[in-house]
Amino acid sequence: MAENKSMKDGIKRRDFLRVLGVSGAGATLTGCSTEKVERLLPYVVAPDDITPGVSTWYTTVCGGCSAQCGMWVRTREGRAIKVEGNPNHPVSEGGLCAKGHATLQHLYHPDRFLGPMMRDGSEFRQVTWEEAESLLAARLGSAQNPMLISGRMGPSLNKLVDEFVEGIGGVRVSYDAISDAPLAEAARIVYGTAGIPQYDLENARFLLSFGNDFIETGSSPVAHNKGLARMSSVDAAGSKGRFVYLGPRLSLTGLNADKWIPIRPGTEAAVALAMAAVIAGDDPEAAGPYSNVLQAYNPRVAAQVAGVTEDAIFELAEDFVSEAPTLALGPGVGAHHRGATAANIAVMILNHVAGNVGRTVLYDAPVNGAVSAYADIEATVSAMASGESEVVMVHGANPVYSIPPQAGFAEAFAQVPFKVSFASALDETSEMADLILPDRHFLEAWGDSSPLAGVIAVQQPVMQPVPHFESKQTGDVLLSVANKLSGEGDAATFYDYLQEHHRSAYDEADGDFEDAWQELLRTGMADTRGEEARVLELQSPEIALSFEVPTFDAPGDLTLLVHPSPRFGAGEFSNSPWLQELPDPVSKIVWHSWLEMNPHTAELRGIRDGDIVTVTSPHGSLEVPVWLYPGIREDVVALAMGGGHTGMGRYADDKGVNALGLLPSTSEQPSGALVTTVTSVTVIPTGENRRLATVEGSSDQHDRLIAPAVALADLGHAGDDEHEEGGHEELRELQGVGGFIPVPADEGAPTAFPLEGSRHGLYADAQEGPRWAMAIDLDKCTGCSACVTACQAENNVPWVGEEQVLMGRDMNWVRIERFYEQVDATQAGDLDVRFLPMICQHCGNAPCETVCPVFATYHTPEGLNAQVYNRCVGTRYCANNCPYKVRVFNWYRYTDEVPEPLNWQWNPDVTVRDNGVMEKCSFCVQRIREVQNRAALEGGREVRDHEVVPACEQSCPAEAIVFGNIRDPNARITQVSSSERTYRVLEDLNTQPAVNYLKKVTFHEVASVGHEE
Amino acid sequence: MRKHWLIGGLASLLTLAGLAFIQEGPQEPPGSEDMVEVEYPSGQPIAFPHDQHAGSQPGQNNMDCQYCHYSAERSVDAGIPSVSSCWGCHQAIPGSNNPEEVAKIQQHIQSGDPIPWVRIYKVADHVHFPHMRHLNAGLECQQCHGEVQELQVLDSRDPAWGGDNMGWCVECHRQPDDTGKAQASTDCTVCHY
Amino acid sequence: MSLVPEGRTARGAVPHPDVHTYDEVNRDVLRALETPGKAWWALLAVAAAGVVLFFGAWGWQLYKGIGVSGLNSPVGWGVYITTFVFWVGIAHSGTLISAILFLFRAPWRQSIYRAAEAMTVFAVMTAGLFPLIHVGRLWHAYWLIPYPNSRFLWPNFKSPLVWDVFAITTYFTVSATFFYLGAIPDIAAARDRATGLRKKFYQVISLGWRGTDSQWHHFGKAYIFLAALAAPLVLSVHSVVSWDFAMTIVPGWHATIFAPYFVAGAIFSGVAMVITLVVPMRKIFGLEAYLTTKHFDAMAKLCLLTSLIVLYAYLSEFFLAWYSGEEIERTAFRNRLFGDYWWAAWTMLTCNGFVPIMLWFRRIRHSIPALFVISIFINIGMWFERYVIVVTSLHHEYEPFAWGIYRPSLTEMAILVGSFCWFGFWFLLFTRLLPPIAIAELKEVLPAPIRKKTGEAY
Amino acid sequence: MENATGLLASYEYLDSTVDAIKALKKAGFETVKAYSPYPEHHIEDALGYGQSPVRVWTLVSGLTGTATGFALTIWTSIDWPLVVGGKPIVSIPAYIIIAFEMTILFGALGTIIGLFVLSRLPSIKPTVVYDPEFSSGRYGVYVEGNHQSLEEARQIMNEQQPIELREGELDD
Repeated sequence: MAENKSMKDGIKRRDFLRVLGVSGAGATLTGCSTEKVERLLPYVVAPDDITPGVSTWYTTVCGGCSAQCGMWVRTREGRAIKVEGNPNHPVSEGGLCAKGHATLQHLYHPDRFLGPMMRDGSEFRQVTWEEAESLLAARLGSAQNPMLISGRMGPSLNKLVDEFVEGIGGVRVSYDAISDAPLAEAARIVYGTAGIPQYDLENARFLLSFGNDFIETGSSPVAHNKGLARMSSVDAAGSKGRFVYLGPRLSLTGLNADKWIPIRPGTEAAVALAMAAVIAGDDPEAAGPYSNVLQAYNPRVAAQVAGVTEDAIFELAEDFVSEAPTLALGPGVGAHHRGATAANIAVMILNHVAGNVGRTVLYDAPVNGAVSAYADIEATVSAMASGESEVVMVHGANPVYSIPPQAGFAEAFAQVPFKVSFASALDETSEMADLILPDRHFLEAWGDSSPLAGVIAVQQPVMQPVPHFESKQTGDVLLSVANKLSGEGDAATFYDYLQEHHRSAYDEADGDFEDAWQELLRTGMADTRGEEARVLELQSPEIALSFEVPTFDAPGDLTLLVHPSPRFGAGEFSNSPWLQELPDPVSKIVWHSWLEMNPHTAELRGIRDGDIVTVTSPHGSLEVPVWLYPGIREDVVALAMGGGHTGMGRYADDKGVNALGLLPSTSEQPSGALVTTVTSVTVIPTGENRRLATVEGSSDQHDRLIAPAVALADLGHAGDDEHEEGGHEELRELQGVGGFIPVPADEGAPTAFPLEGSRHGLYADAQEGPRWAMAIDLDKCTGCSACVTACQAENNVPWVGEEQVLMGRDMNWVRIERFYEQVDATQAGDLDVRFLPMICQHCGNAPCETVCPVFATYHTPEGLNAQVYNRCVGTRYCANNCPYKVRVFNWYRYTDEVPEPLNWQWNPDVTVRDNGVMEKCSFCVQRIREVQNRAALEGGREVRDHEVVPACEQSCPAEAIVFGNIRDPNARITQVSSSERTYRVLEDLNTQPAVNYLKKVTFHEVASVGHEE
Repeated sequence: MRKHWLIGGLASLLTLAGLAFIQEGPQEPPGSEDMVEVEYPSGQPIAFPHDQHAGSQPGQNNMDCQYCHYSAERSVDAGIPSVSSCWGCHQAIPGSNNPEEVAKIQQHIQSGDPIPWVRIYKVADHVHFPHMRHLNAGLECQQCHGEVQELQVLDSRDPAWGGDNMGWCVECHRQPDDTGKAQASTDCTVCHY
Repeated sequence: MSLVPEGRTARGAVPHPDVHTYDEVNRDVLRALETPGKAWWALLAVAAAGVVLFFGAWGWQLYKGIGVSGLNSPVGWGVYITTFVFWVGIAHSGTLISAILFLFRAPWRQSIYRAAEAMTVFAVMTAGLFPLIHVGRLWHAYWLIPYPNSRFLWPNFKSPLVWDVFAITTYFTVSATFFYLGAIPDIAAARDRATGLRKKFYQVISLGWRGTDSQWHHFGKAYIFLAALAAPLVLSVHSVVSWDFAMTIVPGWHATIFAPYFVAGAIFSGVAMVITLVVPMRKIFGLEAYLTTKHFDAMAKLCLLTSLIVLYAYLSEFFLAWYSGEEIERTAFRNRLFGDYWWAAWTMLTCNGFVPIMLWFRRIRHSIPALFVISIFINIGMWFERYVIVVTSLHHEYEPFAWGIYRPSLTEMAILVGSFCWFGFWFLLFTRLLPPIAIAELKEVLPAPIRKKTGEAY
Repeated sequence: MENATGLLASYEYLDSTVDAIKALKKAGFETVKAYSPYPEHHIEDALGYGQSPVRVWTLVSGLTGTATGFALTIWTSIDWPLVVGGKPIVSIPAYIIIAFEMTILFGALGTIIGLFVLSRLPSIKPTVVYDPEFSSGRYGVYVEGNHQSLEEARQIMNEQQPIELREGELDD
């Protein structure tokens, strides 16, 4: 990586190249520029920290969600072109999710506001910041109880906003579309602590999730994803943590479980308490003040309530003690029903009696997640409707969209005389505003974050504001407005305010603040957490608790689950074409919404895949196509949030449906969170059918050696393959060509046929060169799809839109395949779903190479399967002959569709492909070259192991991907590839791929792949 | 009589076979649409004399190329001098030959607009040319760009420059080094990715 | 010495008993070149319209991108390649009839081979366009041709596509030459009858042929050698085309049987196409005396034979898929019969395997309307055979998660229809400009006029 | 008509033609030319033709094609060696196909060139010593000689009752 820059008054020094001629950024394959003369525009004053053509990296904090992962941002000529996880950051440890990558598109989004806007009739009129601020000041000066509705923000801004609201004598309402309030409330009731407990998934050996989708939503998806992967992967001792999922529907998290207990919605409390009761046995004090609660629960009752067998619960309870350390997670943001807090309390009691508090459940550094109460918003609605608040300001939230229409927020908001929005881009709320003061994107602005108590991270601007948009950081706006109100002299900048905030908190004993500040900017965060793990005491609840199964609004024979989307959250990410075209990790559908329904249920009602149905709840009705999903209970249907935008922009509007339309405006008691699993629905076919825009061909492996697994019991028994899929001989490099072949177990193995090619041509010179190879551990891969978007961002992979995907033309270089082996929604049992990231296998015997008539694809001496775009004629012969189907074709000049300034994100090191050429994964050859160039400049040293990191490996939160030079015996890739679980997809074809997969490890026996019957 | 015909015929056959090996002239690379086609020196916003700056003749300043093209040794891009670096010297030096041109620099410094230089040397957009690797390998700028220091006006039609022709690059990469191997890789992905 | 020449058949065996003198041959055949009837003009108009459609659609595709087709991943080849192979196949019977039957001295060849050769030439002209139509970047397609260039780059001679380039161009050159050479004496005949501008035209293209002994002498030899070269070429070309598929690892493509299988199929479809073309030609130009049931009977038998070979190929493919025990192979062929494209497979089997069985019956072989209908069935069937091979094999390949569906687009259909018009256009011009039946060769099998009724028997 | 050097007779019957030619040959006429509407080998026999040299053209050009095919494929592979599918840089089996096609192509073109060269084609310009009927039904015999020998020829030709007999001069 290039050096991390730090800067004092960074903004001035981050000048940038107005036109990118110098770097040839956004280079196109056949430079079809319309102007005859190409201009080179140099800097007027050259910034001393930017070298044209050399990347500069900055640390900052991801503003995507409440997890606040640390980021490294790669900039070229002053443009941010790629975001990556900060390896030093305690939360993300280098990983980043798909949403995180997509924040880049919001930075350059053409739907951002060009500048401050004032309502002029039905239109908006752009005004100067001076006008806008004066206007706001004026209105605030006279307004009766102004209100500020705000989403999540960093500590400094938070403090400033509080002071500001206090200054104008207004009220502040904080609102998070997705909130962990029930969990926080439960923690407060049970332990009297504030904030969300931290979970140590990594060290748990037995993990229980009561409908908690922790790797996709919730307080910290990336960290939890990493934790789960580490926990569930086989360690040196050959042991592996076990993960059981209890819930009506398998979310992405659920799909990664080893066992699924499909309990009825809302019965988590019963099961958890029954387990606790079993564990507590006849010890009356085990559950302290809650012991009496446990009396009322036993597996028999729970089993009846939850619709599972009594034994299943007993077994769980026993394992939960025997397989310590264990960890149970209560219902998360995806499963908020009317008893969510109670359920979380029940799970806390379970953890407590199992002695997990202080071991896997930590309250030392609570997570500062999103915990606002929906109840507050309900209050504001009435306030607005009554017209008593004359000015309402909205920051970092889109309540008009993300609140059930039932709440009547939009109507009430319309009543407000003067509505102010700080949104940087159009959304349903700002659409209604009278004044828009576009905030900066977090990559252009100063800020800070505290993901965990005791951890401080600074969000620094990595570039000048995108010149298309006259945005201004809300902090600065508030300061100058406050200034106008008080009539004092010049306002301080928010940067000063921020720094002051940290200086005041800083203990000079630890050295000079300036140095500390520089260090903070360089590393991106400061960690002052204590070491000791506290064991807390249960407190007796100050309110009456009911653990009964919550009620669901009738009528309707199917319970409706409305859950945040792994791609869009509650809809704040919907306007990103990357995410729209990212196949949903569960359904593999893009661009539109779908209703998940169990195949049996569908069969009974004569519903087929893609049938459009009318879903009707007591609160609303909408039409949506059905997707048949074996991973959902027969009495449940599910809809994801994030669809059906009406005023968010070109990529979000009219894509799918807004599930909130079916929900009542009800808040859970006592936490006050919005309940999403709350109503039953009727589902009636409209008779119409549509093809689902899915990238899934078949979810069945058809007995092919694609994603095999090995039973844990069979590990270490190399040789006897009886319980095992495929062979797992020791790996040996295929001489010269970069493929890998097993040492022959019998005659006729590939080694019996050494490749001629290895003795010819460039290979003859390159025998000593590197051989690039990759290993992907399917036991770690959770299918989260972060790599897909990372790759798209790094390699200028275009998006093609719903129509093209329907034609089977999606362009992603990484295809996360999802195969069902064993999914049974009718009873508790083993769960076996295989995820497999399929990329170009860079075969040693690549079938695609031979057939290309013009050598546009061939094998490089470094073992890459090269694709030379400018040589490609477009016969598509290579794609036909690729058994892995990883080659994608530019059917049109898709990149022409990319509007300014979204194309500013393009990676100048990667050619933008033209109409009519083939493309595919290149192992990020541009990164290989970058590192090799650097090594050459540094005295021609060797390239170090782990110095070349492809975008997918860098991004992978699960650390499933390893890349390197297999020639180097000490390289990680060589170590990993020599695992007994290593195999190559479809290796019978003797394509000898350079990508080695490591088999998934299951607890149950797995049938072996039968190539002959 | 017949023999005579026979010989004639064979000759024609051989010419037929020979036809296949007629050398084809260097052809325009893709992207050559944006090669510059303007008459000099009026094409450039400022009549910048390279010889005056870099030339070694008496009265010329014999400056090092990389004084202005500052990133050539550490970056893929050679770098175009910022207006301020021009001004750094020209504040003091009004320019003996044509001060009115030098005066333009001041205007740009004041207005803050970059100087819209016209690009002369351009390789196709799908070619990645790392300047630093070539300088590092001991190449002189002149080997590709010609005797710039002797030219008042640069011209992509300079015989030394062949950046619009892949064969020109390959010729050099192919040259055997002392071990007899090609001195630079001719693997496609060295430049094309 | 016996003066009965070999190659001269006894009167009885001559397939056209109602033709007697040399003069009437000239008269009847050359009549076709005179004022055309309404039918001909009507057909030409249709064809011309189709040609416009053809290039219109192609232009549209060039403007928008290959995306206007229905192609996708995994189905990278569709109607275009299907039609390419179809036309290459059509091209085969022509040279087969003229070259191989010539070498074997088949008596029924003379009246047909001119039309058949013309068909060959135009079919190759049509087929040759499709690789160009289907590439993503037509403007770079010339990179497949080996020519010294400033990049020092050459095509990949290991790629079957490059073999194709060589095979198709060679085939076109040779068959066109062969066609023209055989026509020269007849053009001379036309010249000697024509007047005015037409005479000028024929004068030039007849190259001043006079039918002198030395010309006939060398002509005969050259013709035999060309035939001898063309015969293996015919067999090689479609083998090479079949290797486009057989050389890959795609289940359903990767089969050793492909070369003979394709060649047989090519002859099958080619002969059927000859029937389809000759029947109306015979009517329009009143050549019934020259194209008799004997000719049709012979062609029908050839169809029958090749159809049996093709059917055998189908069955052996299915059998081997089952017998191999290779699950992926089996799935591919199960999918062929019962998968998404079952209708294509069954059309193929019906038209190519079952319908021709009727040709066992002499009555059907001798009923020209019946043959015409059957030949059309065969043409359809053979197009679908290629569609089945190309599309069904690709859409369900090794990687189940990447399975997909392909739906041809309107553009592709327009180009498919247009290609028939493009072909028809040239064929119609041919029937008006060149003697549609080989005059000179026909005379070879007519009894020579003899004055002496006594003495040596001729 | 004093210094005419050629006689052209057109016959209706094959045997008359053949007999006329034989007689003329017997009478020692050097240049006897025959016209026929189709390749009539009786006439060739009568004129005593041997093997046509076209075959040499075919052979030589065919072999040239083979050589060219192999040379092109092998040399270009070595000129810039790129490994595809782990196959040898020079994969002879694949190149055989190219060589084969080149053989046929060159062979065919060589044959045609040979034919044109040998039978003096094309020669567009018309000549008096030709009868359009030759391309239809009649045979022709043309003989050259000096004044009195032509008288002899005239007799011999008349014996076979020509449809027409006229003097003329072949221009080549």
